[in-house]
Amino acid sequence: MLSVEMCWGQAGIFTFGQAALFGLGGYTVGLITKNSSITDIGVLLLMAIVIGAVAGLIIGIFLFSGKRVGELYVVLVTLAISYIFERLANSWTVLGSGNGIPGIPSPTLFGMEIKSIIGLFILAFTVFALILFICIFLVNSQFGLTMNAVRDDEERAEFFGYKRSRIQIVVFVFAAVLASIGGALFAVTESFVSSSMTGLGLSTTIVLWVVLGGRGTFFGPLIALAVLQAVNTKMQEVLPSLWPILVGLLLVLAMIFLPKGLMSLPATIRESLRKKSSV
Amino acid sequence: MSAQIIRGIFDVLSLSSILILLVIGMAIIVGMMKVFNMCQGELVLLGAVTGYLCGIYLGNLWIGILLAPIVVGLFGLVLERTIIHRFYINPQGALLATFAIGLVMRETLRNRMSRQGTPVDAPIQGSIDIGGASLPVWRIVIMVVTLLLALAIGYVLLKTNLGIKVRATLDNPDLVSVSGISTKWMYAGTYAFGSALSGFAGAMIVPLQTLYPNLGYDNLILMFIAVMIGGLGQFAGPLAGAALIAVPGAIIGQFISPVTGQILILFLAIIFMRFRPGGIFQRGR
Amino acid sequence: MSEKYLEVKNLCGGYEASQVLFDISFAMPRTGVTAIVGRNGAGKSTLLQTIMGFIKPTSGAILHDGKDITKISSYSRTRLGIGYVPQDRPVFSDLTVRENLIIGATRLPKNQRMNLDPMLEFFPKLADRLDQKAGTMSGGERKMVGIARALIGQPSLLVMDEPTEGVWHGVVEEIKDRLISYGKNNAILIVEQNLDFVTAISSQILLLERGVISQRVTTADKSELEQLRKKLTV
Amino acid sequence: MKLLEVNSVTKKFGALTAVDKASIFINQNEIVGLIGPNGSGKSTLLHTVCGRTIATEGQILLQGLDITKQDPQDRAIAGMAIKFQLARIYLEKTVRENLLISLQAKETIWSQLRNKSLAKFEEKITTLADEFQLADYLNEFAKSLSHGQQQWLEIAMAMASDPILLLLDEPTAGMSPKERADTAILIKKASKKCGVLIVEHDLDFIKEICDRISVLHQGNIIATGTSAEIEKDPKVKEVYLTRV
Amino acid sequence: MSEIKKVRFRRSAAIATSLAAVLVLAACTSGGSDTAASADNAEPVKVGVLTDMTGAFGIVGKSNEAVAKFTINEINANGGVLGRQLEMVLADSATDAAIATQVASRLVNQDKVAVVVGGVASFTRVAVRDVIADKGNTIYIWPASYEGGECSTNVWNTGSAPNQQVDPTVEHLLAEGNKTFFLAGSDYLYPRNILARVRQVVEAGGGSIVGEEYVPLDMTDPSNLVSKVLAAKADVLFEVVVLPGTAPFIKGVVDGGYKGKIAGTLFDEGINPLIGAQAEGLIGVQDFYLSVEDPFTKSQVAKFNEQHPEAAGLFSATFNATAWYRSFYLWKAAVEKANSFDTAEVNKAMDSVSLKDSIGGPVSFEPGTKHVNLQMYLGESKADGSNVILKSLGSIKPLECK
Repeated sequence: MLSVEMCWGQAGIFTFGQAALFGLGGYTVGLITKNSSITDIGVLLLMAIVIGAVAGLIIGIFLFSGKRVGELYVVLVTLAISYIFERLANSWTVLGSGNGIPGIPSPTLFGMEIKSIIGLFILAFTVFALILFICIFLVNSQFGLTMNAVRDDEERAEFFGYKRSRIQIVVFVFAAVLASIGGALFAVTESFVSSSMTGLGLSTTIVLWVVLGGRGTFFGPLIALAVLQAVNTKMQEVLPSLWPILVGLLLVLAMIFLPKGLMSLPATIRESLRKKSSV
Repeated sequence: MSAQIIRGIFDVLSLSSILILLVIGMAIIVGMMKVFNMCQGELVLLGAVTGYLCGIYLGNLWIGILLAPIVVGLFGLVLERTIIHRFYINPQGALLATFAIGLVMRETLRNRMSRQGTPVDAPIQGSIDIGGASLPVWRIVIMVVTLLLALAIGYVLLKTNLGIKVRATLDNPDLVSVSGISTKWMYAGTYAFGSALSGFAGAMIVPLQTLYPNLGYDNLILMFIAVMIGGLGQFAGPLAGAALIAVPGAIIGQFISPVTGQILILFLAIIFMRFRPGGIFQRGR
Repeated sequence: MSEKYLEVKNLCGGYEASQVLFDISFAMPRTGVTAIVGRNGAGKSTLLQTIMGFIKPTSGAILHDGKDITKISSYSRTRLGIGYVPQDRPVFSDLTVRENLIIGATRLPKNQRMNLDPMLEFFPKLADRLDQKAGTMSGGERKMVGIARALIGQPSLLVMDEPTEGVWHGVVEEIKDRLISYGKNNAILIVEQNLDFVTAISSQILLLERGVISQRVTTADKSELEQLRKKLTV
Repeated sequence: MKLLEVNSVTKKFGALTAVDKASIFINQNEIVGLIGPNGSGKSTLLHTVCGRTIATEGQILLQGLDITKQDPQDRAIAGMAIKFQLARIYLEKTVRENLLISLQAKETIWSQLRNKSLAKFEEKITTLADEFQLADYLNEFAKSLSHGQQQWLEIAMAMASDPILLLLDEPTAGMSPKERADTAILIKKASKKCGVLIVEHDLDFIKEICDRISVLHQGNIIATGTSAEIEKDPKVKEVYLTRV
Repeated sequence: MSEIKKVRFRRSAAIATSLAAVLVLAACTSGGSDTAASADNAEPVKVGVLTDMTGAFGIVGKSNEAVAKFTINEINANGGVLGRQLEMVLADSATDAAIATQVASRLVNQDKVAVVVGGVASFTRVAVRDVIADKGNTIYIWPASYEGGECSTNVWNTGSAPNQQVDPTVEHLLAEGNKTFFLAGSDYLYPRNILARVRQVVEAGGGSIVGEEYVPLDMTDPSNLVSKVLAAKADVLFEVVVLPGTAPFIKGVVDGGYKGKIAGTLFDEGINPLIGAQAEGLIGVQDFYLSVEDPFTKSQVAKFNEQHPEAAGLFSATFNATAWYRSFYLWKAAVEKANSFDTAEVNKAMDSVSLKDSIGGPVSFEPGTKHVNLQMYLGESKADGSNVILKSLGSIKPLECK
């Protein structure tokens, strides 16, 4: 999720393909643990990072080097990549032909096995916090400004001498690495990977969080995530079949009335109040 | 052996005409209006549902096929006036909003269905024997109808007053409004027309498949790629784009596994689009 | 100036936050040419766009033939007989000249619509280029097609934004003649920077400075005219 | 060697020839004006110089280096800076951030990640802000600036990179006389460090500050010379000077 | 510190603070009711029912839920298990592996259910079984006909194994004199495993495979595949093309003039009506058809239809209705045999429990296999989608986990 926010919110690269990279990280861990006895979380994450970076680099170079491409093209290509990856995960025997790779062993850290739920939670949370810290640092660094410059006006940035394609590729690779780490963490905490975590469903869900939370803000999507997940679980019990419809309606309404996401809600309300009082 | 070749050729024609039929509506909405309409698949679905319901309650899919464009067209009209028109200035917003609309439509149908899918019988059943190959009549009907429809719409757009108005509106909306034409309703009408065509496609195609919630969504990526390959801003391009992915797809499918074939086609399409972002009929700009 | 065919009353407006027009009032008769001159950024185009209904005024009113049209849509204004030639993109570039003219004739009754002859008499040069796409023509030619497009709808009030801008000398003369003759029976409101052109065709000239009408000149009055010329060419 | 040489550049859009064999040049510390009615090809010519479009024919040399087909970013690195017609600044960013965006453009990503150049630029930002009367607004969002200030900010951003050639597309559009006069001073000052090419509608302004003027009409350069020479030219008179 | 840095630092501080708040919130929602007691004898025992109420398999979920309710109500009406009533806890796995693990973990860790029955798709089983059976140390019953190979600890399979369906079908076809087979399936694990079994049995029985093709899961227009099938002119088409491709595929083949037999593992009253008139003559083996004449089965199905009109017509073998029904009773039998709800004890007892009466016929765990001996029936579809039982095959042993 942070990955999409980095890509889209901060650098204006609208991608529907993060799930494929998420899946890639997950499957990397799945394959390694299945075919070797490596369970050290450090090694696994490192591998996920490397694979994610390579994939991100290939896609990034393909998308962003040379002439600018339309954002719709980026959307479509990333969509197609998600689709292709899901297809591969479903058919390829090495990847479990749709059943995924089950029974990923608990990760170890310096030879110690992390088995309890609490332990896994702490692990996931530590990595997450670390990544979040890096993201916040990045966004607040000079490079963060550079990303924003490219997002807000790609062409203008080029005229200042920014190497637009290089910047976009770097951001995309970084986002790919994040997604890949996410996938790897998912794999070790849930101890399985499967094709449903690579598909369009996840990609669009992530985009949904970012939209609802407010693109360009960091903790907007985080709040949207927390709220939606909490509500999600409850709602799926109460109104199982109506819930997806409600999510859709919510999104439509959000697009119409809160184009900048939840984070803009207070500002929007203030604005409308001011308008009312001035009339 | 010759029967096999005839079947092969028939498959290529049939698959292309089906994709073209699906894409016609999208060619108008995405291709000409440049609205990145993610609920196009659901418009097809709505057409299929209309056809099916007419088949059940009126006992005749023909009526469904006639009614589907009307129902879906009206739906499109309402959709445009209530939601879509807000997003002409914001393509990403349009994409997400239409995606959400599609989600709502799909899930609503899923909610209403009592089975995993519903078969719909074609109004004309049976097959014709040509050179030893038995070819389903309904597929032949679709081929003919697709061809006629594409020609008819091409004619309307190029030769009639209405077509000129539509093209003028999409070219320069302000100028149209100072020619005494309401751009608001031209946009709405064009969107409705694109919807109607998708609805029609849905009703035509559903007898070849089953009616199920993902009917349209499963075709969406291919439809989009067809439009992108064809190029935005025109009507004929997307149709050519549809042919360009369906024909090799169908041919490849006869020699290698359809799974590999489909992935291959997607890859080729992505690479093609990278190097010709303007589509097949790219102009020198 | 007895008759007020178009009347603008205390018009204020602009874009979003920035106000461009300040309390603009003027009126023009059923026939003859009224010109608005002024420097870049004075608000001339904004004024025309407000009159055409593309920009909503914040206050004030626009009356056409005595009827308030401030709140009606652009296309309804055109149906009332107000034609418009914008400054940018005066034609449909994807359409042929013929198709451009057909669109222009939309407001006419059906039986008159397809008759392009009067316009071809008006602009004989267009006759042999009817099937050329307007987008492939030069700037001046496009302007001409744009004017023809507006005129074919036989507007009783023609609003034009810089009709001679970027148009070659010879064509300017041609346009001038056409406008003079059209202005005999109809009202024309133009925004123009070519002062000679303006003087030749208009009966009144309004000077717009920073969103305010700062001077009203009757072309008949030579001294006023000279004063205006000086003001503008400093 | 001339700073900028544009040698018979032609730009066609389909059947339309926007610029037809136009040639101009600029010397070091010279201000050259490019005028002509709308649609005469001024903007297109400027775009072939800055790299927004690539010339169909002809050659563009910057300090003898052929940049005809280079990307905008390479031209920027070669020392070119531009102010667009409608100020294209980052409205959602503060004035300070805007200036920083311009200043750090050529830094490597790695050094940007380490915030290495921040301190170095701080001083420069202050100087620039003083020069362009923006010192009081450094922490304001660019969108809250007045129209004229936004234009200045963009010129300041262009100057931030110490360019050898400054391209200005209608720098005074929509400015008050006072602002216009100030702008003239700013541009004159800037020209001490680099060559300047100005595309402008406002003839008075051009006459006031330019060393040399080229007049463009329907894609052709119909005259080049000092303002006095231009004013005498009969062709120029015909197409331009009768206009306001 | 420069001005910019200061502003930015303040902003990050704000972000960090609010992040902490979010996490606290998350912790609150995930922690919570860990204290649920399971000791008191009078309290009902919670039973986890995990199925896809939403998503692609939502319709199967409706059937599963109804069968689960029906069965649990029946058990409760007859005094429950070891004198305790059963309380059903429904969890929606939403046709999504990731969601499935979440809800499964909730069933085990929060609701502390004694057993989890469920899963529609194999990927769900694979995703949840570690959470439930391994980490959660809870009995997990997988009530579905599937591709085979599930032998994990605490996991029990009550659906039919590949050999129970495939072997008798193929043997019947070979006995009829059919020699050549064409295999077609969707491209994922289940069809691949089933067709591998078909190949094995065909080749062992002297037949030959003349073609094998797989299509993408969501393929809606199978024209290419249809042409290949027609070109191959095999005596038998054995197909495992899943929805939504099933109906267009079979229609295409039949309309294209295919003369041979069509067999598959997914043909029964749940699926065949989707195919339309072209369903006539489809061959398959299931553990239940609506036309099964066994009196217990007949009365139970009638009762089910009466109590659950919303799911009437959804009671079919391909929706795993029978497997769901016997799952609860087999577990009940094991608990009563062990006289305990303890996982290890029940696990031990499960190995050899049997039911004299179950829908579809008697059923028992084949010791050491974690799979059940099932009564199987060879059925053939009529044009309206209903099935005629050609032959009652008696009890067939599962060939799994050996």
